[in-house]
Amino acid sequence: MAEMWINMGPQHPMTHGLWNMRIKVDGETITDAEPVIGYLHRGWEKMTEDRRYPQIIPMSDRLCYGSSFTWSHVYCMAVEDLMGIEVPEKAKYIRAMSDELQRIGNHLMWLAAIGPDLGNLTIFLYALREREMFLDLFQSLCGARMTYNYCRIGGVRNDAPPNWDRDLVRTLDYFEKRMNEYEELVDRNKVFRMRMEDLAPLSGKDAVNLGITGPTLRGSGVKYDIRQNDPYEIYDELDWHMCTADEGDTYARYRVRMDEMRMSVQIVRDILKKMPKTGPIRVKPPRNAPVGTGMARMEDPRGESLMYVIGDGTDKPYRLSVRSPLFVILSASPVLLRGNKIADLPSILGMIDVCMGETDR
Amino acid sequence: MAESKKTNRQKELGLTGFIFRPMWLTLKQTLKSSRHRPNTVQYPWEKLVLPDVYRGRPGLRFEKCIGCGICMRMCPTRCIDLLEVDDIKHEEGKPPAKVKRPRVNVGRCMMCGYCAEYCPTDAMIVTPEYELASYTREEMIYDPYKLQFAGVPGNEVHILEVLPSELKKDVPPRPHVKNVDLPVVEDKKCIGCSRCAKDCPVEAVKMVEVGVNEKGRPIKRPVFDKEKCVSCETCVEVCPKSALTLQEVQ
Amino acid sequence: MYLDIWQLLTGLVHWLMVNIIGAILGWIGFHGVEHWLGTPGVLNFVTIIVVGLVVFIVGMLVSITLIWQERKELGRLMDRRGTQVGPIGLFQNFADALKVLVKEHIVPEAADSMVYNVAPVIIIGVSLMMMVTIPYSPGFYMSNSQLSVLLTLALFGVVPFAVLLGGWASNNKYTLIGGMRAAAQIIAYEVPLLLSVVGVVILAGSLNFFDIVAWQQSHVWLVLPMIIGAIVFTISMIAELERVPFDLPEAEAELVEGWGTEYGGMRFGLIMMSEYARGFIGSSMITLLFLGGWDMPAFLNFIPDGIWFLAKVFIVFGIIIWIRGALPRVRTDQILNLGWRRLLPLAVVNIAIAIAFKTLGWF
Amino acid sequence: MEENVTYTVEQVKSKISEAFPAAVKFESKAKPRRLFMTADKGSLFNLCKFMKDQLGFDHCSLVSGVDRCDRMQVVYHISSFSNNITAEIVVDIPRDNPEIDAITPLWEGANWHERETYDMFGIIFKGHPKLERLLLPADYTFFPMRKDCDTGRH
Repeated sequence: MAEMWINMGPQHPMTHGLWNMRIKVDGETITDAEPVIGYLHRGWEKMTEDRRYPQIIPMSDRLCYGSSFTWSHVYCMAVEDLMGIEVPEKAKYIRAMSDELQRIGNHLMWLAAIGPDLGNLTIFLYALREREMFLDLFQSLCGARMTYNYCRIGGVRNDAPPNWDRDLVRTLDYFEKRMNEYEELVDRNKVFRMRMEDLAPLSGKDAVNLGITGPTLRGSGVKYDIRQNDPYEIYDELDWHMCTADEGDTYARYRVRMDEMRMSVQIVRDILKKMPKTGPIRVKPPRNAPVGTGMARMEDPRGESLMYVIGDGTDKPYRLSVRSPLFVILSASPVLLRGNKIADLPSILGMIDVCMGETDR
Repeated sequence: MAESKKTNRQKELGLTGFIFRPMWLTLKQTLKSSRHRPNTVQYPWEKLVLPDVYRGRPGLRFEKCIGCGICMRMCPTRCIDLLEVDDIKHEEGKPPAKVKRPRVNVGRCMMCGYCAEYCPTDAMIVTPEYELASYTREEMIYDPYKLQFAGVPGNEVHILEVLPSELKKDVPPRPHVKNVDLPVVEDKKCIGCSRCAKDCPVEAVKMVEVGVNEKGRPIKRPVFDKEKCVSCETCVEVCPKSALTLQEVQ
Repeated sequence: MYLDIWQLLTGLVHWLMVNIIGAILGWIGFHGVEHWLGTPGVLNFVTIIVVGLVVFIVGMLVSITLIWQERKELGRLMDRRGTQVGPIGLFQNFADALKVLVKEHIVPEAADSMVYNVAPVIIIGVSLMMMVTIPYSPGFYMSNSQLSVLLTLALFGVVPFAVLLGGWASNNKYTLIGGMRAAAQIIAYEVPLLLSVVGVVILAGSLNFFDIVAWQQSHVWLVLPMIIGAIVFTISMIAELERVPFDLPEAEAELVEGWGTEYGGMRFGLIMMSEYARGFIGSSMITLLFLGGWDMPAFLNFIPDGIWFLAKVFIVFGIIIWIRGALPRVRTDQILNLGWRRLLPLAVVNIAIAIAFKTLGWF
Repeated sequence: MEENVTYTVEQVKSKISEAFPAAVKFESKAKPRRLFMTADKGSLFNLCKFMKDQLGFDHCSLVSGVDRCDRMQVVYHISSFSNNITAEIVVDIPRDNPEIDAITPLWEGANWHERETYDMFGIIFKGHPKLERLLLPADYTFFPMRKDCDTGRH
């Protein structure tokens, strides 16, 4: 068969979101690939130039449906950096806790998505079933299930509801049992292992040069986690360690994410222990930001997210620039794809957890 | 190195891990979900139990609202506008007074809850109503009467915050830190038209004579009552000469 | 205990033709026609058509029930409810059929329209033709050919050819890759499928389903001596049926709907229907060859043979569904590796075991 | 990059000012693990090369453009995995001729960021392997993130 270009997308079961992966195939083997994005471009950065600082928080929630809290969190941190606000101690703990819950939720969404990618719907429903519990937790915390609008400049929206600790501990206990089930279903499954092992290997050096961050980078054996290397809230005081894997193949990326879910459970338990019971949770931010710049970076579930704010003395930002982790990882996807089979395309791209909302912005 | 890793992985898999572990797991799940009810919720017939804080469409308590327009200005999607409507309560025989109340385009609303959060009188609340589909777009525009919702105390959203300077002083957080954002008048631009005093929803603006001009007419300047002001920006918007700005006054 | 459908229907047809239609025609004035209607040639012809209709209807009903079973069982596997239209979801298939019936027939402009139209006809026709060879009980069957096993397997081999035709004629890159995958897969799996049957044939000494079942009734279910063959046959049969984990030709994650991407409306409905018809045939082949067909313990003799056979078919199909729920899809190169490197040697080993049993005279 | 050599912010500052005494100016802002500097247009590529090869800055986080109405700015956020420092380099470029050297040859991860900046601001990165429209359709003639872009008209 001669070589031909195939459009995987923009409307295709493989694409999580609206984008197009053009691949050149020789028979079943991918010889070249080219991602085409921009179908979901909403002009987010231009839109923020016409909104007040608090009004951008719900918008930054909508950067990604899967990890909305972390996006509003990084936005708030950037603006706090610009305004020079210190966040109350309790709010820091609540933010870190929500971050970790969001990380679990997002990784569960990813776990759900790789099931149909690899051809098994069961894991999809199992993972979404447990994600529901975390959505319920967020719902009792802030009243919304997906776009939380919970983080505020200078703190968080409200305190945790009564019985929060009890519900959370119960959910985590149950979830840890369920984690074992996923590992039975995926790790102990010969076919899953056949599909994932030794697939699309990426060395640590290449990964660093390509700008890949997050679990994909840690799957290649690079020990870099912004929570540890550039700690932002109270992560330097918590009892946790970084999860890495050395092999750099798809299965290693899978393992890193699964380990991160367990680690997030441990972090949340630690936070519950150390969190102050009372105290302010929110500082009133100034209405007008000073002239200057603010920058914040944090460990999104998918990688390093960074926001850069320029204030010009009014209550609207002069310029807000976003670094989305997937924007960079997608630019590196041809390197991952070359030489693999068509059938591996969904699993490789599923393993980097594609979300187009934050990529196109 | 890589070889030893691979054998480790094989060992992990073990003999039982061929395909029987996942099959055993799914069999267990089948038995479980056949004996109990499955996990799914039969949506139109069964519904999830929602907490009081659930953010559905915004609701309005008509009597509490003062028509300040903070909700309109804080709305990120600009789906709220103020509408002059008849007051609900009026004495018999008299025509009802005209009051300003918010109207919400629920089709554009993104349920962020800012209107309830920033409302100085807790007149706007979040409601647990989320089934908002309708056949026309006009039905999605909720006028102030349709927007009314009695609500329970849990539907109110309170801001509990402290000032940055009070962070280390162990001051208890309190709702709506007032007296911080106040309108500041620029003396040269002000023409003393007293529009701000007329339009202020909480009557926090008083016009004070500060002297007379060369024609002998009194020069009036607005003075803002710190206690009453809710920092709603109405005066800033109506000022014909843009003499007012909202600034932090410490 | 079984119902002899041929005897019953021959009598019924004779009574209808001679006593009812013949009498009516005679009363109208066509004298002598009832004699012609009573001749064995005409009676046999009509009886064959009637029996075929009955077998076809029963087969389609079973296939529809298999769709329902798959939906319900997969639902429970995944902790959800499955279909819910009508009482315990039984009407879902009819609703679906109604939906696809009212859809428009769309032929892609660039498609080779003749081949495009013929390919589903071949698939559906062949799938239904396979029902001819399958006996439900000693009395409920359509044909009793001496080579019925071989005939069924040969018909199985026709389908991927039509899949390749359809995939090529749709003039779509996804369908083309899907068709090619179907061709590669069938070459890899047809061989172990046939070889694993050889063991059964050696032991039972016949290529006729009735003889094989009769042998199992008198000796032992073939799944016990031929356990390797049974496993190889089941795996190959799943690959033949193009079901998860071997549903590469229609891998929906990467190839949209695989070779059937361009088929819509009732064509899609019938293709799906014929897939389940083949699922029924495959499960019944496993039942007949390895699980003793309608053989049953003596104390359960009051259950009719046909019911017993269908119960086994449903259990076998349930296991296939269960595998679908637990496993993901295998990659193209891995599926070929599995077929050529694992299953083929195992099938040969199975033949050697069968020969050993036969020469040692254990059976 | 040598292994196990880490620098503090002060050391990085002194090294850079040694190598680029005139071109690089440091800002007075001081935050832990942050480095703020401005560079001029010509020396940017050499500065980046120096930072990558000598100081272990091996990750380009973000390249973003800013339209300051009288001039354009390109802001680079470059972070180091070994030093845990994030450097912010601001480069001014003239508005009527927005050209700058691409850093994609150094860090592959800056590829799409530079394309996006070109897409939104019209800043031309010399030496970029494929400088085309990324998010917007290829036939657009305007650059939407510039402050003088009339968004209502388009």
